[in-house]
Amino acid sequence: MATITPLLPPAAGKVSDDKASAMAALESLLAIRFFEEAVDGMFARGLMHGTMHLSIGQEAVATGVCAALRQTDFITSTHRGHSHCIAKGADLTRMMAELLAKQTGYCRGRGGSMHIADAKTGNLGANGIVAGGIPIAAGAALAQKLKKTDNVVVSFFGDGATNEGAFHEALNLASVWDLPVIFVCENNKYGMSFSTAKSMKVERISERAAAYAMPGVTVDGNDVDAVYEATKQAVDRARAGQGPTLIECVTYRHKGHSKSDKNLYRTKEEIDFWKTKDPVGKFETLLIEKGILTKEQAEQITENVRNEIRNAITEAQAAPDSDPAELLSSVFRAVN
Amino acid sequence: MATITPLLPPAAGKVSDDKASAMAALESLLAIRFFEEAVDGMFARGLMHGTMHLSIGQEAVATGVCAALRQTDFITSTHRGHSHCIAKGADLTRMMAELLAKQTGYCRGRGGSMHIADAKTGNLGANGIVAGGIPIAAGAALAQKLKKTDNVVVSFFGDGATNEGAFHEALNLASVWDLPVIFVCENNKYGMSFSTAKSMKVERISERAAAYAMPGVTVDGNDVDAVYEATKQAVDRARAGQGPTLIECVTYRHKGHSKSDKNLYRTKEEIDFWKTKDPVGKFETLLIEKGILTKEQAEQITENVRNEIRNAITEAQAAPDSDPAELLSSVFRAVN
Amino acid sequence: MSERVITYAEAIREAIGQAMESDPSVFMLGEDIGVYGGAFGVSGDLYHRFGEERVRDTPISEMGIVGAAVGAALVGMKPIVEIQFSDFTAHAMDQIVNQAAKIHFMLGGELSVPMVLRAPSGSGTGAAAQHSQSLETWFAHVPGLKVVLPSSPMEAKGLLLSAIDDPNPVIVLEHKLLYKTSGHVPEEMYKTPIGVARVLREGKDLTIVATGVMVSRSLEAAAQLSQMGIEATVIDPRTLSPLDMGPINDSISQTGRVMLVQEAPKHVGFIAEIAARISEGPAIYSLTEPVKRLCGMDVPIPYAPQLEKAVVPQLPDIVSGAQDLMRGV
Amino acid sequence: MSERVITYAEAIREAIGQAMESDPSVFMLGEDIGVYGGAFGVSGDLYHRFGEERVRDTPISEMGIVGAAVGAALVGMKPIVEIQFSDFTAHAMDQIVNQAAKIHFMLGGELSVPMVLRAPSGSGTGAAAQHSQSLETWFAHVPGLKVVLPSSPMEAKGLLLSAIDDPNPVIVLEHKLLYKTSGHVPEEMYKTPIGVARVLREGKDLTIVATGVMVSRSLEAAAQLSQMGIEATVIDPRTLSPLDMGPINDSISQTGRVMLVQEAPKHVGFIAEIAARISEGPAIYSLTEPVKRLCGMDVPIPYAPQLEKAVVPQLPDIVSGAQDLMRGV
Ligand SMILES: Cc1ncc(C[n+]2csc(CCOP(=O)(O)OP(=O)(O)O)c2C)c(N)n1
Ligand SMILES: Cc1ncc(C[n+]2csc(CCOP(=O)(O)OP(=O)(O)O)c2C)c(N)n1
Ligand SMILES: [Mg+2]
Ligand SMILES: [Mg+2]
Repeated sequence: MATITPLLPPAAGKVSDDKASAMAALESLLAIRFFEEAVDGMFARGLMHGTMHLSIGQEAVATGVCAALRQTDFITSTHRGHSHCIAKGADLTRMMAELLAKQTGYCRGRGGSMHIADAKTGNLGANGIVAGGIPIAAGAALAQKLKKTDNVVVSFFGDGATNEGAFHEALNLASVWDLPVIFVCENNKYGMSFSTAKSMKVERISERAAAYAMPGVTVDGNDVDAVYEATKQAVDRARAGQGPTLIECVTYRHKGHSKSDKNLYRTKEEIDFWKTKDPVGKFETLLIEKGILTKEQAEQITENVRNEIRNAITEAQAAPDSDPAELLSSVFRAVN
Repeated sequence: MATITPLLPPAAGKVSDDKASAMAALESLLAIRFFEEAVDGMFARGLMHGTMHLSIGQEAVATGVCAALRQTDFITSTHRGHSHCIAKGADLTRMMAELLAKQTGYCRGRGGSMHIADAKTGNLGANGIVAGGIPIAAGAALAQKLKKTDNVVVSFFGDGATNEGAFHEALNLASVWDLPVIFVCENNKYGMSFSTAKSMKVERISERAAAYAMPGVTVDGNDVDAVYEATKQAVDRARAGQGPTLIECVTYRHKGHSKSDKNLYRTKEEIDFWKTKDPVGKFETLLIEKGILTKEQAEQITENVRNEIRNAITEAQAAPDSDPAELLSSVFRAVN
Repeated sequence: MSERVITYAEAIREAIGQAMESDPSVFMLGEDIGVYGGAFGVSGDLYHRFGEERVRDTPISEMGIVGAAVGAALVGMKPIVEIQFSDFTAHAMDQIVNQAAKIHFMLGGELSVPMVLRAPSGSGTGAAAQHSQSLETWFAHVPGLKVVLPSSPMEAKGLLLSAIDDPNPVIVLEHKLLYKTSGHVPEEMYKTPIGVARVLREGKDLTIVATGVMVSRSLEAAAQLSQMGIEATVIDPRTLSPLDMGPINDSISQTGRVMLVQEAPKHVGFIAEIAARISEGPAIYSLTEPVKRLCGMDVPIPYAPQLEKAVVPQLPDIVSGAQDLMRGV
Repeated sequence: MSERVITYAEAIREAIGQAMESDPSVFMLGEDIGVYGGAFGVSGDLYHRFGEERVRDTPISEMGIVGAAVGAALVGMKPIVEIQFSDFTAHAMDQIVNQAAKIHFMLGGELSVPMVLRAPSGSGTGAAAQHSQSLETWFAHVPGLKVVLPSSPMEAKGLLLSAIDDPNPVIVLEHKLLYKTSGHVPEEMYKTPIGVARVLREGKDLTIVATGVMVSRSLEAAAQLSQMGIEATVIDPRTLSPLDMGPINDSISQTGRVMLVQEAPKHVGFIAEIAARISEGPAIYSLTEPVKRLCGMDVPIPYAPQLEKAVVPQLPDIVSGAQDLMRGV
């Protein structure tokens, strides 16, 4: 079992103002980054199977959003879901075990990267279907309303997902039913190879909120504080029964869409430009500048997180492979 | 064969300013009204089968829209499609024959009210699936672009249809591809029993156009002139390659949703209020007031249209029933 | 004491009402199920009894509402979705098949989707090709879904109560022509087990296996056949997934002849699975005649009444099909 | 002269390129088919050859793009839609089934929908349950659709050219594992007829009928079996709808034994239709053993390589299945 300090909201103001909150956020950013760099490497060396979608460059979104959530809140995630999963508090070993197709993985090796879920931390699952999780999030939020809890649900999805009918139907339901759900669009400017400039005519995806008379905001998705603040507001609204919000987080993925991407659709200049806006380095620098952390403390955190990832790999590799014998009996939950 | 004078645009200005255009529009309004009153009656007397959805009260939409179209332009229609079909120029006898399940009907008795299409007048078909015709309209418009014609496509649909994913996906495609298509929403305030007040939070459906950076306008759907003018503008834009428009026509259906509707979801006062805004009477009165027609001429037109409908019924009733023997060979078009 | 007789629609409504009374996590959502009472009148007064929160009218967005049901089920609710016509499930196939059916398995077993999806199925109302399909084959083929086709008021209530109680997604395809048919239905809550076929009539000459509205039609046919001296066993699988072949195999071992009757188009339809299982044995050894399928024609359902009747098996078709089978033609 | 050998993906690309050259109404639309060249590299350089108008990248909206194809086809174009993974057709079932398949019939015959929908199908790439299904059963059951499953580069080109020429909607399910396999493909445009099965190998002992990727696997198995003295006929139906039973019946009349192999889950899968047709005769009279089906397990496709292999028939399964059939177990 390998975990990092759970995210927690600042006592007041920004994440970067509050030492405990800021340190946890830095851990989260680093854990996502190192986890994905590790799996990228293992993939390249043929140690991993299937395909996978990395969020390297997008870590501030999941981190900023989940800093505003409680463990009892829920999320739905995407094919590019490692960051959401980690930020919501998943066990890194079980995640790694899943990618390595182990019996101890979150899905017992049945799901892989695109299907990790974690009931304990309220992660209702990554999803291989673009926009597939959005109506599910609305439904989980409807359940909160019916059960009269004050939990909220966050649905993560990409820019490309907002062109799917599922996005439209789910936002409309959430709107007319005043559901406690926050729609978080990670606009990384491309849906696979197709740029938002070509896939939609709106300037900002948050403009689409108006079609549901729902607040829509656009924030710098590489800025933990900005993401946190927008989420906090939306969460407060949702908990107060005031309904959903659409938050667009503008960000960028440094890596290709998936392992088979030749990056023919974007320029080296564009990628390099965005690397200068790297959310992880940016947040670390900010904390040091603000005097929240010393450089040494930051290095220490970095080293600790690296170790956690190493542990996760070691533990996961030692686990037994997933077991074909139990497949047929696993399709249905047994009727009592 | 029973037809009415084809709709035609006014030489300039409003439909109600131009005698030929106005007379044709009045014929269209009356033909829709009398056709539907006739089938309503036949239905009640058990002479008709299946179900059907009447546009009584909504005649000005199809009439105003189609007055701005050429015969070579296309439409896609809905379950509530008689008005579109008639306004686009269909043969009333073949329509009536279809409802009577005759071999001479538009669909040879295979489709009935919800599936009438007419290749000759560019009617690509009514549709039993709410919003089903909207992506089809986008595709027909894409074909116009690829073939470099200057034809446009109009897609008719209801308020309820705008909550379907198909609406969203189709409007987005039309937007990003600058397609020559006009989306005409007949907002009759209810999708079956569910009011727009409950099914969406926007005040005006035309606000949804902004999600596709597309012009959106709302007009009085009981006013032929208003509908015509908005359509004309949109058609001009579309023919000029400037892309799609969403037009919301606010109107009301006097009858229930379908034959099995008990009208539990709206008040008698509301229905009565809207009957005072009847588009047919309103247009006739306007023409007489403006001196475009005399009362006598209007009565004459009314009588002529009534006769056409009577002819349609007589001719249709005399036709042979549709033939089961040809069914199996009708599923596929023969390969040359 | 005379037995209480209610309609199929009433039986369904009673099941839902009782489930909602006894379990606060049960709720309904669908188009026009509120004050309208449902397109086929199934939800009726439930809206007035349980209120708009638990009998939830939805905008027209099938994918969204099925997805919402999946999400609610994932966090412990027991949604019952009504899709107004089963044909519109075409819009929700992603949520049904790629989400609901797979989540329990694919996500490793911790989560599950205790959801019921009900939809009126079948032809016979002059509603034409987009409102008359029998799509059970699609669902029955998907691992992770249970599929039931109640053929009488009694089954309608009992199967639905089992479906609501099941921790897995269950597709309940009701038949439009059955809604107004009546039969005895106990007032108390009872469950008809999912995965158990029912033998409705026993006869020594041939075995008729029928689904949905074809069950009552086959029973009528069997009565007529009996007048002619032909005694048919009639079996209703009730559950298409999982499928109970036991009674079918047993009966064939007695009769040696089997006729499979479904409304859906013949080609690659559900009933082919029963033929396939027979062909794999052991029942094949008992056959004295080839298997006979009597199915819908491979055409979309037409509007005209005489066309619509022509494309699905009617009572006389079942009678003459059985006679042909007895004569070995 | 040596025969030209190209891959399955190249054969498909060549067919599309030739069709686009010879007919200006042919165009492609789909996600990432432009500069990216398609998720499986099928469209490749077509974008550069024909431009972005005719090789049209789309937003992620499967229902919309299939609907757009239907609309374009209705007014005389010949669209070829690529759905990135066949699993995502779940989003487009309304347009495929309720619109494309029914329009010609339901609207009375004047209009038709000459559209091709291509999609990569099947498991074997570690992409898990939502990216690995074999959904041919759904489409094959729908009147108004033609369904083809090319099993080699040669068929891929020939069947696709027939599909493009067909005035009706044709679903072409390609198999992901075949894209990189090679074989002889003539350079000229040729058509493999839709509705004609192919006998790939003749043997007297048993008949193997296989679809999709199971065809080549069955051929390999037949080669191994031959080493063991068992001679198998291998038949590829190629077209699931319409289905050509002639060669299958003929072969069974010679061998008396039949094994049906598909990747899709067994329950209510396409191959049951072949078993059903056999059970209805005449082939049933030739059987010396019950029919044997070798199919995917009734589970969603899992991610782990060993699990994924375990749930669909592999070469040794086919070999041992045939041996079992020969031994009558
Ligand atoms: C319904 C559906 N369509 C297409 C795909 C293939 N696909 C997977 S990810 C992806 C791009 C998604 O873009 P976006 O929503 O922007 O998310 P990002 O990958 O950029 O994080 C595509 C097309 C899919 N998985 N599901
Ligand atoms: C996909 C789909 N869902 C539901 C229905 C059932 N239905 C038919 S018409 C209708 C209401 C449509 O409302 P709207 O779009 O406003 O059109 P109107 O009937 O008011 O003209 C409904 C729910 C359908 N035919 N198709
Ligand atoms: Mg993106
Ligand atoms: Mg309406």
